[in-house]
Amino acid sequence: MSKHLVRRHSYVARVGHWLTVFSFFVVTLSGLAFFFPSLRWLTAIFGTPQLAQLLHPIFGIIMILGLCILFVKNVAHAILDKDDVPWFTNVIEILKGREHEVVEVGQYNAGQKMLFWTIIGLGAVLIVTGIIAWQPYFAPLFPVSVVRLCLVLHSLSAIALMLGIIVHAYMAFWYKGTIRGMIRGTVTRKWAALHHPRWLREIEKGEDAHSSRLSS
Amino acid sequence: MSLQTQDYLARSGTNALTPPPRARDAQLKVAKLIDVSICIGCKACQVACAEWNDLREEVGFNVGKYENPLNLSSETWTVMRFNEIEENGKLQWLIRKDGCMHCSDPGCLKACPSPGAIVKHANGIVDFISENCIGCGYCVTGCPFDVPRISSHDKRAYKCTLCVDRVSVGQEPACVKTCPTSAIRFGTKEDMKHVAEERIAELQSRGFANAGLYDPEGVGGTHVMYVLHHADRPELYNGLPKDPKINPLIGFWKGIFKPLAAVGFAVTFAAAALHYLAVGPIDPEEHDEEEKS
Amino acid sequence: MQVNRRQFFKICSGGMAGTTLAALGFSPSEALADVRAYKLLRAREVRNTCPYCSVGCGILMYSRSDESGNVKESIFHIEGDPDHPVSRGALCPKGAGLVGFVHSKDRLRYPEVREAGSKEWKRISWEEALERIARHIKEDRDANFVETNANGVTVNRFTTTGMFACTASTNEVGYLTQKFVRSLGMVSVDHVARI
Amino acid sequence: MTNHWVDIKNANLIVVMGGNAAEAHPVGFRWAIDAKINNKAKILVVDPRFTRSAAVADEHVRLRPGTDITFLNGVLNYLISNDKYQQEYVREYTNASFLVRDDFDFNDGLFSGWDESKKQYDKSSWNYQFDEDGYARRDPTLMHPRCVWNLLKKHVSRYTPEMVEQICGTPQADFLKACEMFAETAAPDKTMTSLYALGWTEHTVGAQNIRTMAIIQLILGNIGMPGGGINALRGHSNVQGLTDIGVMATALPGYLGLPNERHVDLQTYLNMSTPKMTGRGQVNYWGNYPKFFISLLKSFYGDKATPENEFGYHWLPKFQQMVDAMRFIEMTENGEINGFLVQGYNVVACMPNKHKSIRALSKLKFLVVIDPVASETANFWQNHDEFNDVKPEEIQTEVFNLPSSLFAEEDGSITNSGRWVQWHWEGAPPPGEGKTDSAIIAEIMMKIRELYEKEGGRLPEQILNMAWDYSKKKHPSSEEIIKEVNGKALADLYDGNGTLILKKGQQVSSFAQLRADGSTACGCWIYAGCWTEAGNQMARRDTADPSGLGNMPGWAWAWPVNRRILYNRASMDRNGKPWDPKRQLLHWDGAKWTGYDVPDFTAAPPGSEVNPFIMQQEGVGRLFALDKMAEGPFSEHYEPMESPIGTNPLHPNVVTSPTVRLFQRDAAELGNTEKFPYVGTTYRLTEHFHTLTKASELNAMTQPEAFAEISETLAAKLAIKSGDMIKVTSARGFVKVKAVVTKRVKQLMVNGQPTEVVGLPIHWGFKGATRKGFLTNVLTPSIGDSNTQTPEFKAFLVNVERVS
Repeated sequence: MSKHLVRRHSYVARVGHWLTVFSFFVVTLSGLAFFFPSLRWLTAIFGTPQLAQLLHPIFGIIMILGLCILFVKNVAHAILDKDDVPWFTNVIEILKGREHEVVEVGQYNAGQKMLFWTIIGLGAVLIVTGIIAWQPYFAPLFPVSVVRLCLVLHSLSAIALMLGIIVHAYMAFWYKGTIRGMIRGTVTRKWAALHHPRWLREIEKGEDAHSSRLSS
Repeated sequence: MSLQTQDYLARSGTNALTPPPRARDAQLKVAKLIDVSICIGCKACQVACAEWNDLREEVGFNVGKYENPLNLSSETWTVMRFNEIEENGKLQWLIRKDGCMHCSDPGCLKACPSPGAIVKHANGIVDFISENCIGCGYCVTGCPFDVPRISSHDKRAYKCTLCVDRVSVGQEPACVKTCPTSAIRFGTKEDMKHVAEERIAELQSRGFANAGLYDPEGVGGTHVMYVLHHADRPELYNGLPKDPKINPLIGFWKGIFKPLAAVGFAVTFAAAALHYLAVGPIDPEEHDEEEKS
Repeated sequence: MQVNRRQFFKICSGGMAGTTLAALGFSPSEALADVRAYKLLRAREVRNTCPYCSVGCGILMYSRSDESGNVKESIFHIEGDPDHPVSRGALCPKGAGLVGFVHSKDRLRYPEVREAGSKEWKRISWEEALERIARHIKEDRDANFVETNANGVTVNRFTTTGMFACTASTNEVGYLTQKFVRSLGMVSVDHVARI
Repeated sequence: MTNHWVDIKNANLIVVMGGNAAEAHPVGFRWAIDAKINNKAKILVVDPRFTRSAAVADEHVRLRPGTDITFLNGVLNYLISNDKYQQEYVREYTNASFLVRDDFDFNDGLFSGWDESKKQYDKSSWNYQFDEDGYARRDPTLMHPRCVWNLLKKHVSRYTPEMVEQICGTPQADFLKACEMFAETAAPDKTMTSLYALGWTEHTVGAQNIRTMAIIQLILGNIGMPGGGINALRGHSNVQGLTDIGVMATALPGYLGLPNERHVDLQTYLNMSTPKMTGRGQVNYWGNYPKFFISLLKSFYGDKATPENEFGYHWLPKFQQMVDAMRFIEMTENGEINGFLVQGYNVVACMPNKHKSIRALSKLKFLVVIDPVASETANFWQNHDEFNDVKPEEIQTEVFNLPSSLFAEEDGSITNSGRWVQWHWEGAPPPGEGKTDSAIIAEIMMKIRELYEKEGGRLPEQILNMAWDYSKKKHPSSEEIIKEVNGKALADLYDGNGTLILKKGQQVSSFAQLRADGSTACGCWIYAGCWTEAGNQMARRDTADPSGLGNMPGWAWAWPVNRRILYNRASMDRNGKPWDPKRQLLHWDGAKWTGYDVPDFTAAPPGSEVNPFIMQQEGVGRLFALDKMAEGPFSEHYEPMESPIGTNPLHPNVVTSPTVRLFQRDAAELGNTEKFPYVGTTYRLTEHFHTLTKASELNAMTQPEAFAEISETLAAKLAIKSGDMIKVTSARGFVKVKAVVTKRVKQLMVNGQPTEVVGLPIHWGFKGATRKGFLTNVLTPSIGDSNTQTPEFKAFLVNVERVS
């Protein structure tokens, strides 16, 4: 491992992430067009609105597959524990950009963990409600009242997810150096030391053990 | 295909701020009146509907009742529903022609996300413009009468058009014309209400004290109305809803939720922007330098 | 008065559609684009009587073509005749589905024979069919004709070939059939009225 | 129908019994609904099942299939004993006052004259007492013990409400409610119409069912009245026309009879066929029989018919016994028939006991089927598993299938139930190589002629002398044929005053112009007037209704002479005052009767002794049928041949009709309650027309598969749920159908025992667009009415099992 860089995301995790991102954009654009008819023009990227309707659930499933990968890869690190308590108590300071001063974050901070569970939760709701409301294949199998509830829940969760993703993307944008981690898989040690010092220490501990093993 | 005409009173997926051109609304409202008390359930309306509209449902099976086709479908726009009730030793065979009610406040139109896929004509007819339909099925969930059906072949929504192609050249709908016992009538809504009054008076004189007109307020009235001998209990007629309304969930979904969501997006974006302006980026490189300095 | 109604109908469906459209809530030029095109506009309209029950409802049959020489006409729509005093345009489900009967998949299209003991139909020409049928009838008549009975009364009959007639066919076909059977001396004759 | 469809709107009570008008004639039934809405009429449905007619009726009363006479005689008993009849009408216009021979009697189920060894009646005692001039004796006071009225009263007195309940299973309260409804129309200004169909005719006592209602209608004064009458709702679109044209074993056009062996020559035939006047000063219109018959012979044989050769009389076949449909099938099964031509008649589906029909057809040498669609009859030799379990290789019948036109592909006229003869026009040619029916008949005819001309044979002149003067001999046009049917003058015709009525060659305008001397030709006298010098009357389309009573005299043409309501003179009293001023059809204008309908009368002025029923020898309606019926002059309840009670509570020694038509072989195929405990009955549904509409996908969609209707009690007993497959068996065979468990069929208490009815619609088979299924007529017995030989389709015994 390089002197400046540490590996943060495996290849599989990155593929999972970008697969999710891509399909999220596709379903979001079509979904938004279904939700806000004034945005009907968004469906033009699929060719026709009918194609958008056809592809929306399919990309939805792809997005859920991506999410599954992310879930498997990250679930172990996403459990909230007592080390996360200070993060909550200092959330204002964190928003002011002084996270590194007030908490010592591990692999993920509490906000990321919460976002993780939110996305997973909303994803689960979306896939279940989406399948139930999927015309003309599954919806006719359910009572109209169930389908109706599912459609409303689906749009509620979708909006919530979009808002969550906006926050997520903004955070990535705000913490410079984050995005390259998801593209190239590595982050700078500086970045890690700043945002995830506890995690960096653990990594470095591992590296030391590794190199001492090598040297011995 | 024109998407707008001056004769649409409402058009799905169309912003209230930019309604369809609708100056020509000083028009006679049409209505179909179905008098179940003289309906013999012969299914002539079903056949005439299929014939005129060139629909062919698959030949099905008998499942122990008279209904066939068993339910509405993309190829069956109207079905007779039969119900046997026995009260005080008197048997009644209640038969109701089921199909689109052409609501004045159509739940399907409200739920539809596709601009111009569902329109309400100035004469009251609610029609699906299939060209614009995307097959999402939202109309199915918006309808208080469980009428629209999505075709599994072409994935578009279908229902009774009130034979808009016939009405538009001055003819009556096919089912109305064919009805052997005049149980289905057609005319202006005012006239049909008047016909209904006479029928109700006649039914009351025959001992049906609760005879009445079914023109439910909850959906703003309908352009397909029923004369019922038991208007106090419409559910006897194979589950005709007593007080149909567009489900509040639809109201929320297509009503307040949309601006709320829009505001949500705006607020989120604004918050992010303002936050960025206030706090600025956190760049590990700069940080390093800051610390160094 | 029939002419009046027919003229009115043609006018309605054709040139003056606009008036009606406006009255019933459509603006002509644009609304037509949004509703299905009216399919009877220039179809040939022919009057007939429903062939099922004996109410005798009037029907209007619509066929494609203006009877020009190059077209084989085909009926594509049938609905009630509003002038008819009994039916006033109404048709029951049987009558409303008449076009399905006209175009039934079970319609016969050419003469066929099923030979004795065979398991299938064989297409034959009209000439062959008529030839064989006439021969059968003649042979049977010549073999079994009775000129006089035991008492010497002239009876001129033959019972061994019979005919059942159709009650959906016209009076004219009925009369022709009556002449046909009696001219052969046939007495084994009946029609569906008995049933 | 004595009246017609639109006229139903004038009724005050519509009795739907022996039929199911809403279901079988929905558009005709619109006028019943019209009466209900606009005339405050009531609808009474008397039916074993709660039908679609019952769904919109004011009252529905149940009875057991096959017990209509009991019910109606019960009604008669009620009306007579409660003085609910129209007295003046009964006295003046019926034979109530006529005295019946002293040796006429009815005893323990049998009328006088029964010959047990011959199993038939000597009907000589079933007649009036005649005076020295040959006219029937009368007692207008109706006091004489031998007058028809008192005999009728006595005959029906046994039909008490208790007896009705015992035999019909109709609760007394329901029965009395119905009686009260009937009774209301005894008022002169109230009418009842009777709408019946095959629910009455398809019984062993079918004709007597109708007679019983006719008696009721006569005593209520409802015959000849707008909104009244006895109205047969004929089954098929032109069953009326084909009957008028007489395409039947022993008939000729216009209800003339085919000569039989006793009619050794023309004069004998005419003498025996022309009825004698039995009432002083009456019309006895059938006295004109020779005019009609000679005109027919002139139509048949043209110039070849001369006075010298008795107008070709001997070219007509003379029958020995009536070979009607049922006897024909029986004879075919016996191997007595070699050839069979079937024109649009689905024999296998329509005749009772389908297995018998298949056995019969299998014995034929050749079968010719002329049909627009593939029928079970043409395909009877095909194996369709249990639906048609035959071995084709064993069937030696040569079968021809000739494609014919259907209604849309021909010009011509058909006659509706109200006797309206309506013209229709061709809209397209038949598909493929199809030909019109008339072309097919004509081509076969021409082929046979060719053979006889070339080769000779037995009596070729019978064939060659039949007039065939059509411009296209192989394709006679409908216009030419119907003009021939209408008839024309063969010489200049003058009336009694020497005024020229018609020039030679002109179309006659009425049967009154026909002559017995060979100077007129007419193919069917009652159709005279349908195509006159003024043109095609059947194509008229004037919808004007000057009377407001719905007669529409300018629409098409009704036989006879465009008369819309038969016996319309009876709508007024003897002095010409209408029984109900709101329903005045005719009035006397000082010289003749005139008005909104063509008078069914002569020019006899008001107050004359001429009675209104001018076709009758005595001019009145017959409560007592003389010798016209096989079972007796009054109607009597006889159990169906397969009776669920096995006895007749009225006379246990005579359970079933003594005169019933039953062949020996078929008697062996009758069942009893031990094996077949339930009453089966067959019927039509509104979605289908017999087995025709199953060829149409549009109709197949609406009732795709065979079913049977059973009561909730029977379903519970046999553990059957709606939608289960059940097996219905009779002594003739079995069918498997879906079960429809319904409240509309109910258990009845008959003769003290619970009786279940199994309803069996008839519309499916092994051909067509519907689900493949059994022909319901597998189950029905081959038994006929003794007057009409119509098979019993409405009451027989079955068993029901669930098919697991």
